[in-house]
Amino acid sequence: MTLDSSEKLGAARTPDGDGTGPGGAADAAAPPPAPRRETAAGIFFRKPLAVFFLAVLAGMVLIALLGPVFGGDPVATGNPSMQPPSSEHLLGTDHLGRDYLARVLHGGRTSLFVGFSVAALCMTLGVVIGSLAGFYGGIIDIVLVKIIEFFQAIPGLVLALVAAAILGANVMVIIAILALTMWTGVARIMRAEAARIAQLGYVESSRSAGFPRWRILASDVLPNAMPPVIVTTTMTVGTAILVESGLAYLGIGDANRPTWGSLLNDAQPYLNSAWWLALFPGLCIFLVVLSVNLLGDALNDALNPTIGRVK
Amino acid sequence: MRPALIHYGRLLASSALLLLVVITVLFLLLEIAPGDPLQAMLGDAPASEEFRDQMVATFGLDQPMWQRYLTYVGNVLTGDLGESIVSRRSVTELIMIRAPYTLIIAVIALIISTIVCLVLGAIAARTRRPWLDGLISGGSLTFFSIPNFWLGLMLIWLFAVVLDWLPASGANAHGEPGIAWQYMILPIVATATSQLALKTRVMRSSTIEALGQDYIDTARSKGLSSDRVLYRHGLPNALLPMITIVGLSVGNLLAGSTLIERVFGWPGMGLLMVDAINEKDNMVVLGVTIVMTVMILIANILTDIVYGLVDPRLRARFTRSGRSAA
Amino acid sequence: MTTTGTPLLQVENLRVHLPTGSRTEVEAVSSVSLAVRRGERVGIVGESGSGKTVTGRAIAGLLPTSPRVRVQGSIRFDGREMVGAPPKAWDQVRSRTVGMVFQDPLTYLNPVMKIGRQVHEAIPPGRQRSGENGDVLHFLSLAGLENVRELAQRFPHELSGGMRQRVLIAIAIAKMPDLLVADEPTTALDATVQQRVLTTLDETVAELDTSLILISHDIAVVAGMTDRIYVMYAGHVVESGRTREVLEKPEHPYTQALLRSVRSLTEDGVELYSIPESLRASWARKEEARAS
Amino acid sequence: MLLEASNASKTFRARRGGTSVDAVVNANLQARPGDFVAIVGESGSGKSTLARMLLGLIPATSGSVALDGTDLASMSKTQRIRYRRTVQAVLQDPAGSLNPRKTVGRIVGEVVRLHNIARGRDAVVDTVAETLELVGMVPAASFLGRFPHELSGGQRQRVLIARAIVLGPRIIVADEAVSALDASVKAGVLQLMDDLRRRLGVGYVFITHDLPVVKKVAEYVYVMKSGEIVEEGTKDQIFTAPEHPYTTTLLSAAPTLAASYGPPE
Repeated sequence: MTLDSSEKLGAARTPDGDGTGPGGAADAAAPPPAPRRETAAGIFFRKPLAVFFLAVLAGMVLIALLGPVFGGDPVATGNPSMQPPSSEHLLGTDHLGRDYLARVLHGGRTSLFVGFSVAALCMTLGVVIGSLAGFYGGIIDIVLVKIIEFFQAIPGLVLALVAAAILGANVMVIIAILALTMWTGVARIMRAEAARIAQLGYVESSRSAGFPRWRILASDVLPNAMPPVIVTTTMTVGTAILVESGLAYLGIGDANRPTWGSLLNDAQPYLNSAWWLALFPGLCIFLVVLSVNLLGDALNDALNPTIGRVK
Repeated sequence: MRPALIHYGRLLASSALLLLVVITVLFLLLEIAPGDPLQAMLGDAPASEEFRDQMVATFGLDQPMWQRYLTYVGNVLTGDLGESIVSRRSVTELIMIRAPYTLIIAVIALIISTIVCLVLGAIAARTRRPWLDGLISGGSLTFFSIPNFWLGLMLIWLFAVVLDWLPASGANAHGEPGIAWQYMILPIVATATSQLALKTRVMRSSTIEALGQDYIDTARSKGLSSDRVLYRHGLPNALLPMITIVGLSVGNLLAGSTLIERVFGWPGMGLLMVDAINEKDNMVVLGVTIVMTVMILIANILTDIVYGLVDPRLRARFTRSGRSAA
Repeated sequence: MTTTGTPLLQVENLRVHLPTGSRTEVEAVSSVSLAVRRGERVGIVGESGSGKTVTGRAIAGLLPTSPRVRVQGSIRFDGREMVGAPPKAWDQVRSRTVGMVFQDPLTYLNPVMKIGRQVHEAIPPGRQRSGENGDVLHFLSLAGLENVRELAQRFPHELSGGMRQRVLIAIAIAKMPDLLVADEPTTALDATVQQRVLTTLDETVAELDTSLILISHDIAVVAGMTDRIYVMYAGHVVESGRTREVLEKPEHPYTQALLRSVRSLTEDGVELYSIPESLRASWARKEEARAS
Repeated sequence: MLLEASNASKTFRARRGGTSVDAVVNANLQARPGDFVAIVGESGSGKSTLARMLLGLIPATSGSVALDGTDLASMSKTQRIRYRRTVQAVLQDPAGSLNPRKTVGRIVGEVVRLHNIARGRDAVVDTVAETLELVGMVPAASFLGRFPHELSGGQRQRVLIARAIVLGPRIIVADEAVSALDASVKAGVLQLMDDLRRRLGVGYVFITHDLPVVKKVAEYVYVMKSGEIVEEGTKDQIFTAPEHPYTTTLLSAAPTLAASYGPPE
């Protein structure tokens, strides 16, 4: 067993003193405030892996944003075709003689854009619907939960595929479809957290103090519900990039904006002769998704310190 | 037994409703889709008005939308998924031919990944050797992050191109019907790996969670060895959430089959769907989606039944309601 | 503690550090010495945070198994040193010598295992007979439960809180331990149920001639059940002695103050009394100095 | 001023086919400023549900909760705001009655702002500090910036009381407000509550399962069992001549220090 049970032992607390006393004795005599909690950031930045992959992710985003400016023209065809990586073309060239580094850089732009946009949409949708359902309860909860359950029970990925295939060809449409099929994860967690917090004393205290519901939701419920939501959202970035690349690999996507997935689609016929065409885009997807997931794990440890604290 | 009947009755009814909604969504998607199936079918070949009209009549494209919808729903419910606009064959028949290919990969991958994930997850959760937990957790996170179709491509490159040990594509030599075992290995490995990665992560955290519960202290207080505590108390409780995860993974498996079958040219439902998408053979796309939906819904129902049988808290609600003490 | 021969349990200078974060830790128990003779009933009282629960868990070998939990000092059963003993030795002690009754009857039973099996498991392998059922039913009835034959086939969620607490007692006594450690065994129960469970505990311990360590924040509960009492404050034992003597003539100022505040809550005509912070601080300093 | 529950009942509908639960059945109760009224009962007796009805947190299924004859259910918005200021809550702390992300200063201050007790940053801080000192958190300045986890249990309970009395309520509904505290801390908080009653004339509806405490502080007692008030009376009546058998059981079950030294028998 590797779990920390000191929490539940409950005895690792400081003496439960009372804050009174003659004159100014209260402060001096108050128990040393419970061993100051480590900050989430402190826990996070102490993990070398987390910091390393945060840097990798930041680097990838930066390159995707700036790279195309320096990386050359992804559609210029003047080079010899099917060249393996060399000093001139770091990632080689493709069957039309286009510089592959430029193409990979360009592809990353769209992949990352899709990943982050989908995650942002999922978070918005999930937080709104989940918090309304969990906090207000009653009929609102019943209806919204039915909606969440429906979106969960439908074969989301298959439908995303069909919908993208039928409506496809536009990044925005793909983002919308992916968000629609992936938001339930955040919503479910948000709902559970909001429902849990709604039962807590401080929400009842705020209610009996006369605060309006929306205010309690915004100031008491949401801030305390955010940690697991942030972790899930982070993971969603990775999943969205994976799914988008899968769609693009199947040829579903914006033909004008090649992504890592569509590069892999183009590369398959040349697996025999040009390994680099299939290797590098996939490696990029892998690195970004791995970074995002590791980040999510590290955030989870940092924000949710009861699990895995003692290893 | 009545509460159980009511429960499963509800479950069946809501599954049926869900299926109807999916069919409707699909149908509407087709209606608002840009592009015209007739045009796609005819391609760029010049066609006489007569021939066009004949096609329209054959496929009912001239009827109003609601009528086509009702006809389609009626047909689907009787097992008729329509006719492929490209090959002119019955969609049901096409799927019947392809489904076994998909199912064999899915079932084998499901079994392998489930068994291995239980072992790995439990080991990672309880080992006292940090490197072993690190290896398993790190490995599962790594494979969880690899796109499975890219993994497939890399497997082909390594085992078919570089090493030349296994065939790269297809289910049998020279496209003959039937399956030769060598052809199954890579698709199964690619499918099972990503499944395994996800499930191992869940198994690890659910074992850790179970081992952190208070009743583990009770078990320890009995003087049971740590192995017995794990096997008798930790794992049985950790396995409950795994039932849900395994059930949910069927959806992933089927959706993922489109990618894997495209990579390996594996002639299953997924590849049928991918080809149909490219050819705008919409009846086939709809048909495959509906069949996959039905399979996923069946998996959900089975999951629910298994869970109800295994978790005494649910079982008791169904069979011994009212017996619980005050 | 002036007794001839080796006591059943002898704890000397027990000190326990528990991790509170990935780098921080707290000294939950600073200095605890206590002894329990065969057949004796001993109480540990203290406020929350006094270290009484951690002490009880350390004695039952049930502290978290993390390597960052540090136990120093000495815990001896019949003279056998257990601090630093290998897990196997602890398994043996837990399977025969010491049983534990926990506070929260809801979470301390395995939700997916039948009651009968959970009790049966607690009977040491050597003593398990082929007709396992007989023993299980015996211990269940000993713990004051009725309809035990049917009860053994049930799952924990089908039982009330009081019944669950009795099942926990049955599990703890099924090994016929030399020592039973009961940590706030009735705190989570309603007063009417609490009284019945305490009576059961009392009768069971008498029947099996088992020693008892009863840990509670509620002095009234401990007073009615024990021969001797240890008063804990901030990780230290500040006073010990025969229960009646300690309660009637407390010597340590903390015990005096604690009893005064308890009496002020339960007895008429006594003004409500809360221990001033300044006093607490001075005791903490004094105990610190005495221990080091 | 009179806070009154008349035949107030609360039925919780069970989800999906289960039987519904009558949490409170025809409860009649009266509380006035300066009174110390206690509701005693064991878990599941419906005492907390009754408390929430008195606070207007959940509506009564039938019957009414009224302040000076005005039914809570039919109050206008302004009447409701006045009700909130008149009837305040102090809830049990361990359930997390303080938002872990807010400082003491903010927790009390936001109530001050909401009800316009003081305007302007400095005025709000002053009001908060005064109130903290009133509940014995001295010097107040040292507590303003602290988070709940940096306080002891007794201090947290005092912050809750400060948050309630800063509105100048006439009646405080306290649900198990001291149950989880150690004896000494419990005595301290009760002292404070009694002190506030004397100084400010606050009345209490004190909900608890802790009989000795009731005997110590209450003047009038309601005994609840399975949703019903089975007996009511002055403290002396209840403790010396209980009429309902359940009350007798409760009284005999409460362990007291004086009752016995050494093992029974």
